[in-house]
Amino acid sequence: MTFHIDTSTGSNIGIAVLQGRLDVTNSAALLNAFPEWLQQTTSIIFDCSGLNFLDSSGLGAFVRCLRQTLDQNGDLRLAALASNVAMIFELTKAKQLFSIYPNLQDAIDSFSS
Amino acid sequence: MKTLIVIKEQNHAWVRNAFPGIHPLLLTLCNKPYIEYLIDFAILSRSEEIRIMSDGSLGEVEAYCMNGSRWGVELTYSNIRTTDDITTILQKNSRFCRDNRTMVINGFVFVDYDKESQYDSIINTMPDGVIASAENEGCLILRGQEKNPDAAPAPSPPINLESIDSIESYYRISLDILKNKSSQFVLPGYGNEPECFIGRNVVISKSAEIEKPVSIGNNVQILSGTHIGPDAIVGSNVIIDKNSTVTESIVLDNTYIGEELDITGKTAFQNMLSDPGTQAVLSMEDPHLLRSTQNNGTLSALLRQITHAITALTIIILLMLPFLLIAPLLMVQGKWKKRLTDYHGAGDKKVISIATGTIPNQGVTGKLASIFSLNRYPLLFRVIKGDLSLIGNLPAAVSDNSSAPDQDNMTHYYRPAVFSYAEAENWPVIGSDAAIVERYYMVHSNPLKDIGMTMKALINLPHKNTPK
Amino acid sequence: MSHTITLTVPGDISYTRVASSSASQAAELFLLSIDKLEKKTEFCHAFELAISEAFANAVNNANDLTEPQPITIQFIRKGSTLTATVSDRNKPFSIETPMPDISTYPENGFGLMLIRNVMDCVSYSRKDNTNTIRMSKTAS
Amino acid sequence: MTITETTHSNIHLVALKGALDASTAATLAKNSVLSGNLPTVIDLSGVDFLDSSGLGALVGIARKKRAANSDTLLACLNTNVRKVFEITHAYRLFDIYDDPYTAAEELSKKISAL
Repeated sequence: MTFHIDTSTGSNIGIAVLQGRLDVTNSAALLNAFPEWLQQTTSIIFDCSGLNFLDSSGLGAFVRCLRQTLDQNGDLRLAALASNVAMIFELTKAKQLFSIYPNLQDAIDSFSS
Repeated sequence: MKTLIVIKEQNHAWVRNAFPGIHPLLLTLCNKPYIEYLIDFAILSRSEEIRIMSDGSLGEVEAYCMNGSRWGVELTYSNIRTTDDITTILQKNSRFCRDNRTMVINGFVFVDYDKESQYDSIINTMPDGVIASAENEGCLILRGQEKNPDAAPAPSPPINLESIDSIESYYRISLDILKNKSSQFVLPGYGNEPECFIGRNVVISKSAEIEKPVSIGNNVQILSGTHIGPDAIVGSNVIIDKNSTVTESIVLDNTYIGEELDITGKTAFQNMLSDPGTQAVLSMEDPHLLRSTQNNGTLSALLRQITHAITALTIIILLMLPFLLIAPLLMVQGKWKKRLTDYHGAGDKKVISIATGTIPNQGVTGKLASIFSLNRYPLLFRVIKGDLSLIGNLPAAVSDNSSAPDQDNMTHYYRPAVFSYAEAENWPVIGSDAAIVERYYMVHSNPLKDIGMTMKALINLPHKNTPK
Repeated sequence: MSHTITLTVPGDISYTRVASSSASQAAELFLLSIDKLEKKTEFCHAFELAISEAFANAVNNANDLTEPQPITIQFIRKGSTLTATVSDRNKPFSIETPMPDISTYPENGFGLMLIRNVMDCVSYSRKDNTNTIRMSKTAS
Repeated sequence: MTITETTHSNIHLVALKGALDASTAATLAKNSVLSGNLPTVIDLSGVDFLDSSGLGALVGIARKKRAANSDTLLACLNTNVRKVFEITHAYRLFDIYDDPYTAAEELSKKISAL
């Protein structure tokens, strides 16, 4: 789990790169780190290209992060979901909550349009 | 007329991966096992004897179809080698085929017939050879003397074959049967309108919406706020939990669909969800996806533990008199057999040792003991100690690997207990039926309901122990 | 009502058929008494096979030093369940044998696996130097 | 257990009759055709009962003949016998025919083709 600020489009976009599994054992780590990221920017992307498993507590953490971002009038967008992770979103009503992009660049561009 | 059904392991290897534990010949298409379609077609073609052959195991198929008397045909089984070609297979069955027109259905192939049509004329007048074949694999072959070689071939309906070679074709063929071809086959279930097949013991909540075409198996619970169909195939022993949607999808037997889920264009089998289009597979480690996001775990667990302990204490006091009177007698008679076994514990307690007692339900003392479920009495103290829950799952023995709850699932729906939800509901305690009902209550229980379920278990257990 | 049949058979391999055909007949009588004859062939064969295996197993476990010990076979009927026990005073053994790899042309090791396959419930106990293998099957 | 030997299409055809279990399995080993190296068809139509000792004897015969590059074909398994083959997966080791004469003819063809 790493976080950096991308300024390629002129504005500050926070990119969190998530790796491996996000489940009941480590979703708390994401929730702990998130407020600090949110202080740096309110435009955040979760780059999920390396995320290969998500369970309900991981999904719950995503929703909590989204809620905090929306409270700050920002947005949290998701990029490059693996097929099985995408299926979790499809299966639950969470797909209606998030803007999901096929790759990181599309997600970055989406903030400038 | 005789029919040989030849299916090799390689034809249906994908089924073993996609739906582990299901014998491919018993895989259901629209809730009817695959082999039954072939048997129906063979009978429609006037076969009196059918032989099923495979290079793999046929035990489960034999246990299901038996000798065919259910269909009024003679069914036999035989084994072939993986390398056998059709000529060798016919030679291995030379006695069966002798002096008879024989139809060979070769491959894991779906035969698109129509129950209203006659197929014996086409089969009796066509010359030897392949009369139909599927695009990828599988064909229909005729061998032996035709009955009326000179008669002009009757204008028979064409027979189309389609190989079932992937989850994609399985999904497509199944939904095609439901949507367009339900009148062509004898499909299981009742329904007072077409395109709506509903099995036995199906409970549909008033607020559930069912949109045809649908096919629903036996022992299915459809809870409130759900939306089933259009184009939904729901197998047997399935629970569809509150506010979930199942459309354009197949839910196979013994599957629990959690709350608030949207199953569209998928196949769901136990904890595996597949998308036939993209071939993506999702293995759900916890089947109740949205629920636990709002769940305040630790507090409710503590509340549950306290309620269980208080209830256990109440039962201990209530049953103390019968226990003190009967137990010593049983022990003196040597009827109380105890065995210390290691079971999987809940949460961080990895292993717990429990002395389980069995008491034969014989004699006055045995019967009384059974009425009061006295063999469970000593376990109640373990509830107060916190080792066991009062009601939950039957403890899974450490040595019994098959029923061992895997590590990831442990926290979600394994709670070793004195009584199990399955016992309370009078469901069979062993097997997948029990797993489903226990999983369901594990999600829906609250401390108050648990007290009620414990009482139910206490009432139902003696009935179960009584020999019929 | 519970009926019990007890047979004592010399612990010699030549008596295998006495044990197994008695089992088949006991099973047939049992089915007749509860009027469940639909799966007769399968049910009787299950007992014939299981007793044949258990008996051969008991004989083969004999201690080479002493005289062959008789083997006791019991059939107990209770409700719609028939239970057979085979007891011997030979060396202890385990019923948890792995399935042999058929591609290596194994000539033995299938006995207990066959029993487990055709019976509903199989257990083994050793008490007072006696091995007892207990096998039951319910007529459905 | 009775063992009857004949030949068909120059192939040894051995018909077994009776129960094939621990008490009779040893008699198979004493039979010169079964324990020899020549290709053989074993007709099991008269075998009404087979247990793991009987199966072991058949597997032993097949193994020995295979080592000598000759085949063991089986014919006419009844339901109870087939069940033992099914559970043990022994069907993977044998070519199983429903007619012993066809089996012998096929075996004979195969040998002359070599």
